[in-house]
Amino acid sequence: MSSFGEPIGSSVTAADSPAVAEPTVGPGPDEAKVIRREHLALLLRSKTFIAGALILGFWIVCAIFGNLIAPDDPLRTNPVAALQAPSSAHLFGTDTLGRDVLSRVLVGARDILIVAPLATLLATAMGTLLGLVTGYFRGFVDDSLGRLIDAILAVPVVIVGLLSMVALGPSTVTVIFVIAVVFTPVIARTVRAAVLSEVQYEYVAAARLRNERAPYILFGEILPNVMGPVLVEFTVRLGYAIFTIATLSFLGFGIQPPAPDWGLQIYQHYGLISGGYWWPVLFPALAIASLVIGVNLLSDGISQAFER
Amino acid sequence: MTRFIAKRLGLGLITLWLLSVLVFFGTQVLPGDVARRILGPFASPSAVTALNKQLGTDKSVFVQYLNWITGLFHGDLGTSVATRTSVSSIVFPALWHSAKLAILAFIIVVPLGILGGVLAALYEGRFRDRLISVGGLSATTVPEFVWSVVFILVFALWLGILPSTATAPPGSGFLTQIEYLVLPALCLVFVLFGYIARMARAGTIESLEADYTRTAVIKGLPYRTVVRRHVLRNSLLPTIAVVATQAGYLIGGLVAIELVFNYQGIGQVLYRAAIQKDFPVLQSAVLIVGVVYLVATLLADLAYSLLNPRIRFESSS
Amino acid sequence: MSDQRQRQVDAIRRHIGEVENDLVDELVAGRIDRREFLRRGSVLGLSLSSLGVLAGCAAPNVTRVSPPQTKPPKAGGTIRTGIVAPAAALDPIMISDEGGLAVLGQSAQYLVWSDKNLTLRPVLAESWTHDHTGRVWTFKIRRGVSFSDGTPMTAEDVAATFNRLSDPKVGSNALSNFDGVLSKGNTKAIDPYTAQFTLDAPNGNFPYLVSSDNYNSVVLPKNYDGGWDKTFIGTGPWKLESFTPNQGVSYGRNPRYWGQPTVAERSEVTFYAEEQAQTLGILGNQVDVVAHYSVSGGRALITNPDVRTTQFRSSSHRQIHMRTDKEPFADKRVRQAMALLLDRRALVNGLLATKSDYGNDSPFAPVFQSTNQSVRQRQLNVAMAKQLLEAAGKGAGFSTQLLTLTHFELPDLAQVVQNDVSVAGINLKLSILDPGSYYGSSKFGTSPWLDSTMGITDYGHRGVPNLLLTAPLSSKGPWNAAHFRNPQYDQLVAHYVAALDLGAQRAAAGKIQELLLDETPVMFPYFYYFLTGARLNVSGVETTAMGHVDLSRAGFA
Amino acid sequence: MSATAPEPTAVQTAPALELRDLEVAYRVRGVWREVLRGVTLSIARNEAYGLVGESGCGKSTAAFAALRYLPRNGRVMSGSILVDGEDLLSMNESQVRQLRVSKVSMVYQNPTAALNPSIRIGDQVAEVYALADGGSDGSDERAREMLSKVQIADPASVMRRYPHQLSGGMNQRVVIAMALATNPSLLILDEPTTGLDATVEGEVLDLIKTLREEFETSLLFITHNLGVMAKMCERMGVLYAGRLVEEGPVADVFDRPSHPYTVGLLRCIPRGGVRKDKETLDTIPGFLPQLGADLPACVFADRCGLAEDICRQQEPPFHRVSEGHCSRCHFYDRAHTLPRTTGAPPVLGESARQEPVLQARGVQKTFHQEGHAIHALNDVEFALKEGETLGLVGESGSGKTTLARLLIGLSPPDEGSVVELDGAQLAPTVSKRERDQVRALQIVFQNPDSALNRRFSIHRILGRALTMLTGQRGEEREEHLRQLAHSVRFDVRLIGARPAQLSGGLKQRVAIARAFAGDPRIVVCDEPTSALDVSVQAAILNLLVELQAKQKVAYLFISHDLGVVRYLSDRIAVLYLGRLMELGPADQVFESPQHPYTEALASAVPTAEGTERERIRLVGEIPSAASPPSGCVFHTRCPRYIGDVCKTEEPELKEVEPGHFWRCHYSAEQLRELQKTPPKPRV
Repeated sequence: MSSFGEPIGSSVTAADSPAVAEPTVGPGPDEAKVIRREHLALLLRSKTFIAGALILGFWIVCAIFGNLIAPDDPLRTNPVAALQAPSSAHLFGTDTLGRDVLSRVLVGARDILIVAPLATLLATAMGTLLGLVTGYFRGFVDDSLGRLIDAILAVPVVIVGLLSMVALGPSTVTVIFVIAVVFTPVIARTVRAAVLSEVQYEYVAAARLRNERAPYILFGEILPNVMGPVLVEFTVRLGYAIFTIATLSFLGFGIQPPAPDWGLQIYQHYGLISGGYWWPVLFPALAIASLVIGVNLLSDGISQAFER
Repeated sequence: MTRFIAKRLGLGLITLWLLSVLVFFGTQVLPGDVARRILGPFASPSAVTALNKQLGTDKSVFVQYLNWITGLFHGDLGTSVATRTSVSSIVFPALWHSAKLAILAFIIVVPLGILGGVLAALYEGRFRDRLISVGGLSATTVPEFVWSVVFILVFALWLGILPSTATAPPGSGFLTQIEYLVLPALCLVFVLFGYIARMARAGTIESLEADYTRTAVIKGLPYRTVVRRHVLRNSLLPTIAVVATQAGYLIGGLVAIELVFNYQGIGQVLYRAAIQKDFPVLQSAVLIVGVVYLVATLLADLAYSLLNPRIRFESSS
Repeated sequence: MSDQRQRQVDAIRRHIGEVENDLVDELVAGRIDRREFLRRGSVLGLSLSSLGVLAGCAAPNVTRVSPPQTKPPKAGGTIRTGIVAPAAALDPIMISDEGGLAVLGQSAQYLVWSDKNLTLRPVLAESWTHDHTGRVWTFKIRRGVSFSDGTPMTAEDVAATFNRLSDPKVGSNALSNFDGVLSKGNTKAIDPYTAQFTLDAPNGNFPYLVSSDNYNSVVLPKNYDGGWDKTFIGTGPWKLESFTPNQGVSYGRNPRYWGQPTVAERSEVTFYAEEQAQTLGILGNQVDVVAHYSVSGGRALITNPDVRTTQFRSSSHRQIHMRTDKEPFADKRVRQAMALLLDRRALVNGLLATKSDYGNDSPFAPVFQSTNQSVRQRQLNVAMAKQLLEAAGKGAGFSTQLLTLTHFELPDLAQVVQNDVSVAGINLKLSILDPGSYYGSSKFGTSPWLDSTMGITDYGHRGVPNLLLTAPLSSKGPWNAAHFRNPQYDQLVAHYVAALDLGAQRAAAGKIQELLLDETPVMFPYFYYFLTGARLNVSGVETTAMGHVDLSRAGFA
Repeated sequence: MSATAPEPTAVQTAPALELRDLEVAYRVRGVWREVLRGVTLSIARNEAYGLVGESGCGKSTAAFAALRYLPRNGRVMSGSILVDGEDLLSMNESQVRQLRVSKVSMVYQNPTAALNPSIRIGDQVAEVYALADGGSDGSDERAREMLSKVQIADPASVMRRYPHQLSGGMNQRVVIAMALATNPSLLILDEPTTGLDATVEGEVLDLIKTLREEFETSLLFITHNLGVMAKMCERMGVLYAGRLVEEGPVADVFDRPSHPYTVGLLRCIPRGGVRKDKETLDTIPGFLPQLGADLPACVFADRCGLAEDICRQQEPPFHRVSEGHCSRCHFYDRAHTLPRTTGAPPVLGESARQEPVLQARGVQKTFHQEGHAIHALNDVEFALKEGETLGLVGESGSGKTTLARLLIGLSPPDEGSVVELDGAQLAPTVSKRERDQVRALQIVFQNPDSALNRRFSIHRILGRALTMLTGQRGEEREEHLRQLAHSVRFDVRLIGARPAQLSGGLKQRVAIARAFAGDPRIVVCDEPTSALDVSVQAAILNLLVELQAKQKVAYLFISHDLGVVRYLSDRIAVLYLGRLMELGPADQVFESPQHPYTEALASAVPTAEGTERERIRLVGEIPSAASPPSGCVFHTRCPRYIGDVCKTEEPELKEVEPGHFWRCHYSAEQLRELQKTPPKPRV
């Protein structure tokens, strides 16, 4: 109610009030391109973005051309040559089955870089849908769905993952599904908040005043305006997805052998570090860390650019 | 105020009920036969059927659900089919273990996180900010087991200054227990820091840009005073809520850490229960974790509204 | 040999039965070495004293095995032992896992102890004899033994214990051992210190079934009715101090113990959910002993200077079954080819770091004395494998699923197998389940384990091959995942089980081994050693391949 | 009024504030954009200096520069700022702080946001004293005094409260108290009353006036409202595009504006009770230049009707028009001859049909919050004839907007309320209404930024509206769309642009076009111009009139600006606490006799002529709609309060003159008599 009250009045001097000033742009359709170009320029000037892009880029290359880059077949076991320390022959040493760790780390990027984005994308799609609906139709729908979301959120991610993996049997598809299920509520929350502030805007009322049906208002009118938060949320979630997938693999419920998945490699070898066999653990660990950090730098850069 | 609490409690209960349904029927789809799981693959079928009857795991799902719920109302969490001991005797000690770890971690990370977040906010966009927020976020999203493994490698095995497991020998004193918990707690600190810092940062930036901060500056208050008196007061409120929501993760989300450090926390209980198809433990444990989470968030909301006059008075007037 | 000695020998030989005399002849003839003589003799119930005398007539060329010389440990102290956490309730009747039996063995005891060389030592039984058919076995029960609660132990308790275990209604875990051997009510207490077993069929190896090898058979009070994990009642050297589920047990000396008091003052047993954690535990000096570790989880210990590893052969192994009734393995040539593609050398030296014997695709592990050594060992032979596949019309290779479970090195083994067979264009798709899902109901039709085309299953140690010959391979075997139906085989197995003297057993074994090599329903890649780790200052720990750990003589240097 | 304030005598000491060639720029998306382009002005002691100008002209920037408090992306490029003769730019941080403590302070709009939500009022005020004299203990005491100085009835209790518990007006008093606490030599007021209700605004302005005389403070008063300016200041400056284009004594400037821009501004606002049928409002062609845009030598040349080549080639000097009155225009002497941009008013022929298009009877609206009911609207009734404009005035909480939303069907009225379109009862919510009913009844919202989907092109916004309301498709629709754009004077070439790329005026035109897409019979205008600059406002008002003339559309025109309402409306309805207080022909409502509330309302409005009648003070705050006063809801504040009768019984809405209704116990005659003299203030 309050938001429809008396003139907010701030708009009168909005243009030169000291919170970061925006120009009142005069007419000229090409201005849109200009703004977009300026955004891009800003992105390219942000060091964090560049750094993130480079790291992520590297892993993407590995994911695609891994088998070409890899000095060795990441799957070829050679038990006799097990656990050889890093040497010129094997820069990162070999694992318990005598496989080349370097090759496995390089190729290992593939699974996670397929699974994580897919899962996050799915989660973002479902979460956005849920967020739109709960944010727009308040009342019963919102309440009941809200409760459900709470219920899901009340269980730690790993546990939900664990249960579903045990229930559905470990497989890449399951991983994607699980991550999606687990992240949907979180994203839904963010989107819902964004939607709540959108419906305050009168363009929504205006849409109703020309007899628009709810679906159009949701997807046609509101959705485009909450894409910003959604994008940022996606990049952030991507980081967490990698986190969760790795954890599931580490618990033996994620990506399955013989896939050279990083979390899996750590799971299979972390008991060995005590025996001085640190290489089959450390390198995958570093790989995960670098990828995650890369993604975060990227998302940070993006959100910076759009905040400005 | 009381209205508010009552409302939140009511909602909490509904959520709990939903959770119980989710959990129960969720666990029912887990494959594998309970008695078979207990007796092992090579036990004779007759033995298995006998045990299933004895455990009541041959009844229909709904009957089992009702039994479970009625049990809960009588404070009976059920009996572990794996260890044949009462679930409470397994879950509550584990809960206490996890709590100890969580508390230690909190004591370290909350001040650190807030400090970091506020610093980042004050230097928004500069290097320090990027360092803290990106570094923090990364530390957060690097899986905790990666940290655990690295820390054990360094502190327990190379330097040999800290124990590699978290369970202190029975009857050991307070300090010894702390000593054993330091490493896992450290992992948690790494995992939580970025998260809390991020929130503190957001809140601080928001109130730094608020009009009332401008007023304070224009009053001529020294910058420190402005930050201390006017900014933090408002900016740290949201952080409280966030910290609380982490309780859920801390109690039960730590499977990996607890496994690596062989710590008998609720996380490991859940993990083993899942592996062993120990439904009673699994269901009750998950539910309890849920309760912890909801209570924590409720408390957070209360604290939030108590510290925040806007809510305090609106609900009272 | 001196006349006086010769007289003793004759005196003994006059009292002992036919089978025993054959054994002595074999020894004299040098057909068996002294160690095997002792082992067999113990089974047949010859007293250790007379065995010692008779052993004297062994052929001079036989080398004597001398036990490793370590100076005895000092009394006192608390010995801290890490074991794999018991998977289920601590109920002697139900226990089915290593962790469980390890705990069981601390405070409870068996009639007979089967040591790591599979030699039987009397514990609660002082001696035992059998009739000429080998159907009726009579055990003399030790006097002056009482349970930890003070009640004296008699043959009554023994009888009650075994009738309980063989009662299908109780559904004990030992049923599979007694199935077709001992039925409910056939164990009687003739007098307070004599217990008699009347078997369903003759069985030359029966004493193993009342030994620690049949780990559920600890003697419990006749009125026992559940709740063991409250009391840990038994006749053993240790007495329960405190027990925390999922965490551990601590013991003190049992003041009523009939034998020598324990060396160490106290004993703390810690449960580890993950072998990895256990390894870190001993390296981080959280425990002094790890009762049992695997190469996959404890590789770090093998090379670690602070830890002494003791090892001995066991019959623990992995079975890689192939559905004989289904493509692509219906043709035995394909199965042979698979077995020929396995690089066992790489497995033993790499995967198991040489801590293992070679498997020869039959349950006859080198550790069993009945195993027929004359059967040739199957070797890696890719060329022949390809020919066989060619002949079977699978020259182009094929693709199928390989199922296994997350358990020790099994996933690794699966990956190696996958890799080994790939050279013949065979593409195995791995599917790795958690144990619960893998075994499912353990009934045909509702168990991935028993229904899979190809799968890898873990089999624990057994003192005698009997169960391993029947359950997984005989036509009616409950664990016959290979769906192997071969009347000839069933017949041979029956002969083997009935055979009382070693010669006959070896002969039967030979035939079985040859048949299995030809049919290859199941691949037995290796029988791995039992490894125990202890910190250098600890000695006197005795473990068995079954997973028992006897800490009564363990202490610090 | 200028008589009351001391005439700026020859400055004996340094001026309170002096800006010299001040140039300030903001860095936006990596580019430095000029906001102030060499502003020079000086404010003598005890002088009230006003700064007018439209959005983006740099008013506030100048103000904040005077405190050396620029946004993170702002920077002083050149020039100097002197406060009491001290150079602000050469000071170090602590000196600046001292200056803020003792010499300069500031009050700006949206007071509730300006106070810290989680600190008690008392502490926030006391803080200032604690600061001024190193945390002395008496600060609470002095805070209380100060609060009573700003005419807060019960300072003690207010001090214990939090900002969100006080009304906007009350908070503004607190802010002012804080600002004046340390008796500064310069007080900067940046739109201090924007967003406050008329009556409250009047009070605050009076307060400021009295206080500044008491404290002998110089004022820098920034506003876009010329009326306020006339009321408050002696001298004024007109800012345009970061340039001071005219400066002089307020009276002079208003009488003899000597810069085309000033002339334009003054012509834009409806003054002296002009009506839409008498004359059109003049407008200023073109757009406000955007921040940091390249401008000709004379920054106004592009929009100036008098501009010649010289204006673009050489920058006009600051010509002296008269004593202290200067203009930066080559043709300052004939600035007033600036040609009008708009022609004669359109002919608004009386509609033939007498029966109303829209008929509202017994309209009720009740909100339920945390249990207790709030009666936002109470038995409201009116009729709207074809082609007529009904002005709806009232303060916040009076229910104006609620009524609007309810009519167009965004929120349903209570049971029993009657809203008829052409005699047919309308469904409570829009989704249940016929398409023809929906298209017949449209709205223009206050804030086009909020009302237009910022992601869509204008083409899509209007196109969609046409499709939905008229069902047109394809070329037919395109054709109609072009007509529509043309009818609201929207350049078709901009049809592809997005709202963010358009100026506020253009956006509002689009919003209007959208409302007219389905040839509506009635358009509800909810504060359609209050977010716009005066020059733009004029254009929009003209447009509305023009459209009405063309299409015989009826307006329900909601505004808090009585001037605008009066200009546009045929009849006026006055709402107070959800009740219709007065309803009648525009002129009658504005002339005596009028309802006491209307009387007070009207008297509170400052007019550009500065010749306002004695303002009637309303005591206390607007009661909350949750617990309205008994009897006549206005009795608690009524300046013509009779006695218990007002407390006990609620007056009927009675027809006092033909077509003129009000809700008061007085008769027309009684009030006509009374209103010859201003009421004596109630206590």
